[in-house]
Amino acid sequence: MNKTHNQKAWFMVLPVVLLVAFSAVIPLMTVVNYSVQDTFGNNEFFWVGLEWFEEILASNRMHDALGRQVIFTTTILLIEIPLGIFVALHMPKKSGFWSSICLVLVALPLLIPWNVVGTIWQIFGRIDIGLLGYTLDQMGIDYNYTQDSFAAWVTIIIMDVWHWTSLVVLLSYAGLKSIPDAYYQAAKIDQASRLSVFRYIELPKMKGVLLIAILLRFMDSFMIYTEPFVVTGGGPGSATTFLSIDLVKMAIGQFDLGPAAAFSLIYFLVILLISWVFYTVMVHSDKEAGL
Amino acid sequence: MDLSWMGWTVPTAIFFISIATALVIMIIWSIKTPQAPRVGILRFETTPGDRLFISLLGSAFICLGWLALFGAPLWWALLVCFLYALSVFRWV
Amino acid sequence: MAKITLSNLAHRYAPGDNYALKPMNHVWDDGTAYALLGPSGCGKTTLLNIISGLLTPSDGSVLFNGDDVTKKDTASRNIAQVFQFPVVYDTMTVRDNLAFPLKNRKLDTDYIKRRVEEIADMTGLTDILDKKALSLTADVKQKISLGRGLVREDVNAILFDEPLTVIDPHMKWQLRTELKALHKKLGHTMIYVTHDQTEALTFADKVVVMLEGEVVQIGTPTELFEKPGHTFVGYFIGSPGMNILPVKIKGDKAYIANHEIALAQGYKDMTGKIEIGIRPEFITLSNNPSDLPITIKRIEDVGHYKIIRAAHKDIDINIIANEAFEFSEDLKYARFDKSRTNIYADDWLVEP
Amino acid sequence: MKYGFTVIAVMMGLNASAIADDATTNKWIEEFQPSSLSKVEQTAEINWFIKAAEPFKGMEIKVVSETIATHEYESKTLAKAFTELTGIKVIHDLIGEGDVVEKLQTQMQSGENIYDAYINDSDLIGTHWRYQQARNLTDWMSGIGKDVTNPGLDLDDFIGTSFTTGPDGKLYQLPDQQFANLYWFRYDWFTDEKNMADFKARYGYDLGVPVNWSAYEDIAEFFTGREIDGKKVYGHMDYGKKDPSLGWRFTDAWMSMAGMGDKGEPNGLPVDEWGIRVNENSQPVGSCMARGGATNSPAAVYALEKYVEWLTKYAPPTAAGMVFSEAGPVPAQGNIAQQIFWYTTFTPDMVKENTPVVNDDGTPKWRMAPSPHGAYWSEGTKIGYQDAGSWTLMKSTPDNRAKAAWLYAQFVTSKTVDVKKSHVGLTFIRESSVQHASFTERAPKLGGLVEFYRSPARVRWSPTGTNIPDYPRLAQLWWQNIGDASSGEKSAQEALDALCYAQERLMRRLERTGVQGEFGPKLNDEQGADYWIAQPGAPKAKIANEKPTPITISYDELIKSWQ
Repeated sequence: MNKTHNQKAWFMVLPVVLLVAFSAVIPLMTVVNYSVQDTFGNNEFFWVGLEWFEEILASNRMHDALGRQVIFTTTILLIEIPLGIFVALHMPKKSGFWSSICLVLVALPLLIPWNVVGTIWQIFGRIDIGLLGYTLDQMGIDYNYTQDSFAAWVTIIIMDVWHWTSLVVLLSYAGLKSIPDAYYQAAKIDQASRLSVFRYIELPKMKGVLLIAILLRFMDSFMIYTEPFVVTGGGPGSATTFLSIDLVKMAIGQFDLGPAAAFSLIYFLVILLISWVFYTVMVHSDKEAGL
Repeated sequence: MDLSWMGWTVPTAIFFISIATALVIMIIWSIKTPQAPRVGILRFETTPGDRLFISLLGSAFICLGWLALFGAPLWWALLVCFLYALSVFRWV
Repeated sequence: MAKITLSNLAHRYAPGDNYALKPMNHVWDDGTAYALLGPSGCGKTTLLNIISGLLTPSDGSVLFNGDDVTKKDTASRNIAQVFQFPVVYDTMTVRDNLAFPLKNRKLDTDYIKRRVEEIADMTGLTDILDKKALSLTADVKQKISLGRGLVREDVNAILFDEPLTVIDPHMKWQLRTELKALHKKLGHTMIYVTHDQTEALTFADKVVVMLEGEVVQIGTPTELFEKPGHTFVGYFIGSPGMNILPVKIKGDKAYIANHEIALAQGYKDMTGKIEIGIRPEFITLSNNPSDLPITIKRIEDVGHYKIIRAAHKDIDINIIANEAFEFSEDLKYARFDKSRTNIYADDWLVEP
Repeated sequence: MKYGFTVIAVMMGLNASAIADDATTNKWIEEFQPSSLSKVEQTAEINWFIKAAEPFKGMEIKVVSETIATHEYESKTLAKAFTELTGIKVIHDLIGEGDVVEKLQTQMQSGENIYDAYINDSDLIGTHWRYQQARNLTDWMSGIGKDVTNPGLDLDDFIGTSFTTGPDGKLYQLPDQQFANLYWFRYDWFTDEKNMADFKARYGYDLGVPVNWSAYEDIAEFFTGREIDGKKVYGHMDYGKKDPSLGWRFTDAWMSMAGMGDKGEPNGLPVDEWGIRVNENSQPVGSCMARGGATNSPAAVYALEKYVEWLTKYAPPTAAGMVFSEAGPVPAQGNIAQQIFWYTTFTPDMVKENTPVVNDDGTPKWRMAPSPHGAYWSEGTKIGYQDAGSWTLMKSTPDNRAKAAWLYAQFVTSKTVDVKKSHVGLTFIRESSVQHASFTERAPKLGGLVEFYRSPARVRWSPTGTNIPDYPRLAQLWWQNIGDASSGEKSAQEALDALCYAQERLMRRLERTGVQGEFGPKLNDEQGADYWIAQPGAPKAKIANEKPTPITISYDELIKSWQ
């Protein structure tokens, strides 16, 4: 397993390294610098040490936002992944007119810009002019996402499910398409039930793409900002204030660069940790598969 | 080049210099004595680079945890981080 | 175990299409190992899928022991199939893989356990019964695949769809031998699809040669070798294939480009494309000017024998000589073994 | 050769502009009618601008303001006129109010010039005065900017300069548009015999303009759910989405209307409507009661509770999800009976013909009146909000760019254009425009706006004062904490405790860094709420009866007192 290293190859990637340095490392360094200082303008900075970190770690606002974030991400993963698989399983497998139509229909929500998604749902859910809100209201269901936390949560979750399940569907579908017919034939011969086919053939074969889907959905939903901000503005109260909404309020709204930088770093570390775990699990399981 | 907008301070400079130094040492080390990936207590293959990453990421969380539980200063947390990094390089 | 009857069977993938499988009537005996041999696209996989029930034929019917199973699904036909690429349930252990078809049929746990061990023993999987199937090599996976077929005692036939394609060459021979031995021991009806003649000839009791959706000959390896029913069979089987030379026939004489050759029997007058077929093994070089004059282009030594590449005028003729053969300048003629010479009209064998 | 071309080009250019001048000037003077100046005076003023702009010809400047009718007129028409007349190219960007502040803050943080001039609310006076990053216009006009200061500017004619003057007596911003926050109601419904009789029967007093919140509440209750002209109507309108604009509603005047702050005009002293107390040196010293502030005082709790209660009980159910700009036009749709806190900036929407709130003859069905006040309010306390969107020149803008921008700022506020601009946007800044005959003529169609501006009472409406050391940062704290209360997540007391704590925390940071020097916050030691409640003025002790006897007044009586 000893690999020989040719150091000259490094020069080939130098432009990329420089690009990454400018686009990622320098801003990150700046954030670290800001996180230990206070500023009120004029590029004047005042050293405060780890005060912001202590403040944020002790802040209920952060804990609550993190808690909501975890609940949100878990919920949408629990809905979108099974739902995406379910839809993918029921799409036509054979390439042709119907599968193309299905793919286009499924992909549509992904093509809509995020803020537009938010606007669509904000209007859709209104009880005076929105189709959804109006219908629910007419059905006698007490629905008002601007006042009722539960309704706000349901709205945002449905919106995210509507917007992003497609991604899971497309990835799962790609995974399913890669299963040779022979597997289904063998399963028929073995008299496997539909459930067994899913459990022992489709699911294992989709594992790779599903991990990617979960990772993508995790990262995206963990950083979700635009859609809930447009729909509920993080309210009612703080009911739908997720980490990023809180962060943006602090960074842009209050122009509190120091605390916002500290918040960003903690946020960054959490995402880095979870993504790293996902990544390791993925690579690890691939190795096990001998791929 | 005017870098005042980045708001540098001595501690952050030391922080980044330490990380850069660690990276340079790791690179030199891997050139001098190339090492094959090995499987440690986490039951998956790690290269020295992976171990550095695990050490740094873990240290970050150790420091955050220390801040949350005991508050500044972080001298003792840094000691814990150091021990943690050593054990990562030894066993992971 | 079953006798398989194909009655007026034919298949088109869509109405109006050409026949992927041309109408055929065959009876395949119980307990025999058949090989379906033919080039890619000749319809052998289609035929296999029709027998296994994965495909419903557009015309005719399939009978197992006289019962019409044309409309029955795969599971109720009680057949087993081993595919080109190993199909195993990756997340299961080898044991669970073998037990899977039995579990699905809700059989008794003790019986399943006993049966799985029996089959594992038979297929040499005992040592790895509790390993995950995922990490095994292709040949072992194919064995598991086979084992999953064999584990059912009532299985009517075992179908193989080019099962050795992804197996390392040195494992192929071994696996084939094991298969053959298993067949001898268990006596299942087996149908083995391949485009590799060696595989077909060494494995099968009877080889079914297909070409363009048609069965051109069913016979034992010897029959195929000695009396190919079709020029394709002659050409496809054997290395190098049968020499096919255009001739004119008059009674018991054949004329190759005006050179007369005596035949064993007399033939009626024939029209169309008439050819003489003779295997390189049955031509010898001679110094007798009454034989067919030839020019020798080169001699290839392939170990156990030598291939002599020759030509009569512009007609290529291959001759096989044994390894002790020594060439000499006066060997300028080719002698055909009269009893092994076949005559073909429009590619089909003509009986005298 | 090259030289020759240049000379010709220059000559032609000069020539062309010299010829164009008269025609262009005349064309624009036609646009700027009516005016408080004669056409001769207008020409003279325009000529002064042309001359003063000579050194900056060809320069391109960028200015920014929020998107309201007045600024749209400036951006589309006045900027074009200015460019054609002076040769200075003006890009007048229109963005949201919050975005303007954000851009301004970015310029303040980085010191980079983003816009050459800002029109931002005079609420920032305390901020500009303390950070000293905005140019002090008094010194500017007599110093660097002397050459480019219009001799006909007539600062005394501006009605809002008291809002843009710092405690040091210097002018920091030049008003460009001004609007107030008034009570708005459906005059036609209020004078309907049946409504009046029903109201009297139910509440025992006359339906009229509410003078106090008790009466407002009764009227809101009375109209909510009532059917008028076949439509279900609501007795109140407000907005409640967790959005920066939710904070404006409170920081603008809500608390002082309830009576939380001290007496004093334009703003309460030592405690203002944000609940922030200052010492005799104008240094903020606290926001919580423990330090002498009033942000979490009983009056503030009362104000917040009433806001939440009315929003949920009497406003349309969608109101809670709206922001300022969404809620503003709602009363014009014709199903709102009254609104306690209505921005006159929405007047242009409200007077459009063929809307449900305008009669066939073009007169409005509604009127505006002074907002009612809460149980803690007493005479001499600020009565409502009036904001002056004002020109601000930053020190980080290079001098010559600032000069060009200053010319444009004076142009769009000049007497030459102001009457016309006021007719378009209905946001008066000059006494000469308010008093102009054309408005006397138009007054009946404006529902009381002209009467309000002509009355001596108008000075009692004012923007955020100098108590606020950092408006942008402190304002952010409001909407978030108010949002917690409006959703019911926290009680009013808890939300306000958190708010005052957050305000003090920010002021402590300002104090620690010392960026605001001698004007910066200097927090009092905590002394306990009781100590401060015992002192005269705000914070005030809780009063037992927060719903005193309701009082109403007939609109026609009221309007007489304004004349």
